[in-house]
Amino acid sequence: MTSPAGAPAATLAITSLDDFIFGRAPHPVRCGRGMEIGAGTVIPEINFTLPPIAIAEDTWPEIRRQYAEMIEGVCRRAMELEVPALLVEFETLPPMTENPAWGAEICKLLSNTLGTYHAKHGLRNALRLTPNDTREFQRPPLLRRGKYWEGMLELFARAAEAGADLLAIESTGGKEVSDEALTSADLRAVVFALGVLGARDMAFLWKQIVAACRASGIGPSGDTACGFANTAMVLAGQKFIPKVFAAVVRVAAVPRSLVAYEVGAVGPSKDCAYEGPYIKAIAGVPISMEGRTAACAHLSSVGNISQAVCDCWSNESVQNVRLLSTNAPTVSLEQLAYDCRLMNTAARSAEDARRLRDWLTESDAPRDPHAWVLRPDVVLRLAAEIMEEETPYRRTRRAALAALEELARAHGAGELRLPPQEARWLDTLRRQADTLPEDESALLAEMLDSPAASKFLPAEYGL
Amino acid sequence: MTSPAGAPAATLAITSLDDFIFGRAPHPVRCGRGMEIGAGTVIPEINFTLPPIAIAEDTWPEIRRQYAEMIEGVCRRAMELEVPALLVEFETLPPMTENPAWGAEICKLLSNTLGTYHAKHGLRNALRLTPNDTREFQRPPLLRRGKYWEGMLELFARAAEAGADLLAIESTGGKEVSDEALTSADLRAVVFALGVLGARDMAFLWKQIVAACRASGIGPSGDTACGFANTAMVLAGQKFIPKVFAAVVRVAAVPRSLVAYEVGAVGPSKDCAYEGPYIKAIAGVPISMEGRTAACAHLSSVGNISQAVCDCWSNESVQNVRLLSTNAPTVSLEQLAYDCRLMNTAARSAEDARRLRDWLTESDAPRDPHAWVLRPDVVLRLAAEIMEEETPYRRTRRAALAALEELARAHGAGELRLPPQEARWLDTLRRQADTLPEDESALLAEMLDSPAASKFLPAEYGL
Amino acid sequence: MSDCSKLTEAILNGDAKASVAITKEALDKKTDPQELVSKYMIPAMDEMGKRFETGDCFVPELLISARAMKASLELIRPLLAARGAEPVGRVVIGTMKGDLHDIGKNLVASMLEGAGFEVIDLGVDVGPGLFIAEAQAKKADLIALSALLTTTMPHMRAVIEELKKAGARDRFKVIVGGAPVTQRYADEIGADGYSDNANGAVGLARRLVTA
Amino acid sequence: MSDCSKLTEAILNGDAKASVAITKEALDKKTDPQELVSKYMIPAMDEMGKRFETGDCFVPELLISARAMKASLELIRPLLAARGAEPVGRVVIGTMKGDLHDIGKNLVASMLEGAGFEVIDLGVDVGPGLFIAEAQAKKADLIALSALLTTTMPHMRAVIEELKKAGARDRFKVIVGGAPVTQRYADEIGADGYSDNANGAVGLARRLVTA
Ligand SMILES: [Zn+2]
Ligand SMILES: [Zn+2]
Ligand SMILES: [Zn+2]
Repeated sequence: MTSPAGAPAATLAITSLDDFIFGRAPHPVRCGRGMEIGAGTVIPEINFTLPPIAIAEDTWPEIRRQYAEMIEGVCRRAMELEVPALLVEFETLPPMTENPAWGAEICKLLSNTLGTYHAKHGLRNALRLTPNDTREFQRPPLLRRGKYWEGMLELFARAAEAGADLLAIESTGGKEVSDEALTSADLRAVVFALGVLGARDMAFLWKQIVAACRASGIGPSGDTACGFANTAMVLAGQKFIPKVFAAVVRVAAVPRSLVAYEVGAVGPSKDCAYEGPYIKAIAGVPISMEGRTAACAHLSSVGNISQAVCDCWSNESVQNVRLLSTNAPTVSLEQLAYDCRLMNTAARSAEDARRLRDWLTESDAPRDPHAWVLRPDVVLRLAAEIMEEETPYRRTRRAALAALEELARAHGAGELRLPPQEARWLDTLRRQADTLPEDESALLAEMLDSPAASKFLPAEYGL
Repeated sequence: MTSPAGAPAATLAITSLDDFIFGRAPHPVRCGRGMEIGAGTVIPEINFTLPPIAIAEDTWPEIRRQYAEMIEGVCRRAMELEVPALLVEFETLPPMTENPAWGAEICKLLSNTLGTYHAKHGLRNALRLTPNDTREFQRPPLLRRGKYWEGMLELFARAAEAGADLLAIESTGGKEVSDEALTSADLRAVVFALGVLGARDMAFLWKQIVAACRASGIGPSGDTACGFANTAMVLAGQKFIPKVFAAVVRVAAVPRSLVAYEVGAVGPSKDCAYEGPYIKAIAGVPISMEGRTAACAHLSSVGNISQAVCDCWSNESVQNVRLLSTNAPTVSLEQLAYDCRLMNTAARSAEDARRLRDWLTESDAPRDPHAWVLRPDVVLRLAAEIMEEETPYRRTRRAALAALEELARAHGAGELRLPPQEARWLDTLRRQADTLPEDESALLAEMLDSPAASKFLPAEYGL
Repeated sequence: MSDCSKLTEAILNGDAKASVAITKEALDKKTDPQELVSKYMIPAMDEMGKRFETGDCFVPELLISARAMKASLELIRPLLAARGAEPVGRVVIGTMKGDLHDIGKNLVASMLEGAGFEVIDLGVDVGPGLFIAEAQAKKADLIALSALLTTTMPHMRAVIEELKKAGARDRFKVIVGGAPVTQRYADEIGADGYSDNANGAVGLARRLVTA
Repeated sequence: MSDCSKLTEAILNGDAKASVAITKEALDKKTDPQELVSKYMIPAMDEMGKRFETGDCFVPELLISARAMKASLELIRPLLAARGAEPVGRVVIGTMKGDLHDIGKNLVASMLEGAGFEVIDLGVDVGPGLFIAEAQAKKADLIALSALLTTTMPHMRAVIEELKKAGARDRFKVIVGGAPVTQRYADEIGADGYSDNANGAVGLARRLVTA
């Protein structure tokens, strides 16, 4: 891998490809019981969830039993495999955010087991709580009021008491516009959803999360463009929309995700934020990533490259189903643990860490545009371009333009292979992107005058 | 990793650590539709099986549907992920060996889909058929006659017509003595079961398999010490028996597994033959291995090191259960495909392949005695010692002695960490091993005069 | 009539303006509206479906073709209705109670409209009662249920059970879909059909309404 | 009686010779045989069970202790039988029809014997009929079923169903185990207990026979 062309902007936390490696971030995060993320060691992050079951009073004992079984199996195996530390993510199910007492109860159950394994067996660990962004339950969503918002606020406030060490979310402001824009490959509307709506909601939401975390002494960790760029990635994986479009959406999602860190989030980013490398390069926070180990949750075209600069390595999510060996969460943990062992062994020498990073990169990048935009060198180059702009909207627009240009360049140079039905979309998208106004208010006025206006409430974005 | 001490014996196919890498074997195997194994590229090997279901006339349509679903999902994803080639293992379930028509029918179904994917999409592939060794259904087993043996013979004979490209087995001669020997940590009886009984059965059985394969033009691939050394490994993983004992059993299993290749098997060895690296070093055949990717089938303490010198990389076996993303066989395939991508990317330079091999090795070896005896340098050293002997029994005895010595040395030198309850077993086992007679007939006479004699029929071993 | 083949082309290109203009002209010339639909419009959407299946086009292209078709249909429908002709079928569609996902559901809805169905979209987080009430009120042929969460899948069974209780099970065909849903689950709860993709759902709906 | 504490030690060390010698001597001195068992032998095996649980010893050590205990028990049993005393319990054990695996089953059998149970081992590949016939013939308290294959698990349910048909379900406790078996499966088929390891199976068997 060669160094990025041109001098990176001074605003990047990581400016040299040599410093852009897995396990090490400019601003490590200490949390939980003896854990430090981004300080030189890649840490497994495990997430598990229930098999199909109704969440109700009468199923609650079974639900508790399931979570107890999952956390016990995972902790025991983590200890046996001598993981350097263990990050557990508890992503609530929607009824557990609507009824925060339920979410808090499971959180406490998990935290207690983690506490025991630390005290008895010295297992370093931390618990990340990720409430759902239930605001999107109604359309157009109320983002700053109403019962969903109040349930979320309550769970944020109770997180520390319930034993969480980190708070995260997969926020959705702007998704009400983005969803249809994705299936129509409408880049204009996507940029509006991310750069105008999404970025505004992020600023509002994350100020609240950061305040709740500061009040209770836990860590505001991170967010993800899951509802936007992962939706695009999955749709592209199913051949519903062009892969080049999904790749552009990924880069265009960076400025929106970045807002969380600008208002106080400290990382690690959410595992499903595949834009994480950009966040790490710009904000210097440690990132969690998922790839081939998350095949249990979704198939992927970036199974290796997603690992190249990760600080936590995750399985995304796995249901508690029985496999031939044991329960699936324990199986996931084992796979993460061995992957981390390999990375941490290579990382005994910085040069070797860069070698492994580059193999992970080269093994995926030429085959897929989404992989291409995750190349560490491409990330540094595009991140620098994005940060030449000042506002989220202008950054989002710039991100789309820069991503399109990079994909066209790489395809033209024969570095990135694209079938013809993909390649022709590069032009289609470029024509769309070129008409994006430089001025945010022009796009806003246009959108307020379009059918998309019926989908969102401007006041909920402070507009 | 340093070079092995002392000059390796001339009988090894691989004598230099530099030549002992993944993807490349001295005697590559061509098979199936455009596939070559061990010629420089690591190839994913996928194995899948039914979820709990009775195998009977009335469930047969559902069983066919399940296999059709599994092979279709796997082939489609293999094509999408651009695997260099795909090896599919069909391990029959016992009723399909007892009733060879059933086994042949499923084999044909799989082979047809593989043929279609090769013709339509250029997916290089091959099908390995692994009938069960059903002879152990009765105790003491009849190994050379009776209905079980006849069912096996019939399935061997029908394999080619049913579309198999390779034939394999997990043979069990001697297991009737080994089982109890393992739970009693009776090294003497284990050496007898492997070196005297097992080796004799292998010679008999594999001559038949090789003849059947030659008659029909398919490849006699390989065998495994699954019933012996994997049983020990799993029992040790559950803390039932000492891990050092299981590690010694692994090395002691090498001469028995080797017999298959001496009488004509050409590889790849069976994935679950963790003694594979020894086989590759001695016989030069390509080997299939499994590790962290087989966590769906069993947890492991050798999740990374097992990959160090593999030629095929396998998931062992996974049931057709539904995960959040898709069916588990497709998930396994994806994980194997990405692992192979990484290995094959590193292998663009032989020096880099050795680097990755060494990280895989170092990441596991110091933590676990079973991992230690799979270190490529240890393998070359112990393999050379084993091959100084002439007969399977003397090799087995020598293997046990050499493994014990190596483990004691590594532990003494602080290279291998062992808890005290493990370390004290090194002495116990050494005392047992030291009393093993040099003369095979002395051990045989002793065993025929012991309670173990009731467990096996000497005539079934030509004794 | 050779001009009408341009209608097919306009729909293939997703050119709603051209599609509407050609339709108007044809209707002015007293072309049989039913023939316009069955001979020129449906075949265009079938061709788009085929291109999609082979990976030669994507959903956005399908959607603009469907929009062109819909624009023409808006001219034709009143004429067909005046004759007492019905749409290909009427579908009530929605995402299950507790489920926030609507991309898959929206996709199916658009493609059903493109195929000539009348679609009543109930949105997300829809309880069994509303599905049944709307299906009865709108005299639907089909109820299409979408779930993206394993936790909301059980509500699919509830819809079918409630239909049975109301003695209305055989008045509607029920089809199900969404990432965690499988053919086996569909069979288990007694649904009439399942598809793992939007294009397949259209074929399924067609087969069911003509069955 | 202080010599008898050496019996505990002999069993802990797995020293069958010493265990038998001390037992003989104690019986010669007219020590109550029931007391020998409950005060010196069972506690020794309990201690071994604890060591195993904490990882301080392995199964081979458990087995030689169990063998020492068994050797002593062979001297004591006739005396207890003469008094009409029964063993701790009687277990019929085997691996399910179609299943070739017997290591787990053998382990459980040995440890049950070590804990004072009388064990009737039916081997591998045992059909439901044989389990039931033998349990009835030997007046067993417990039927212990082992399966290592998911394909043979369904036969566990068959044993319980056959017992019900024979009207004999409440005459035996049925316990199940083996790699693919789970507590949930045990509950589902109506077994009386499940353990995921041999040591746990002994505790389970004890609780069930004293319940
Ligand atoms: Zn996500
Ligand atoms: Zn095996
Ligand atoms: Zn296998």
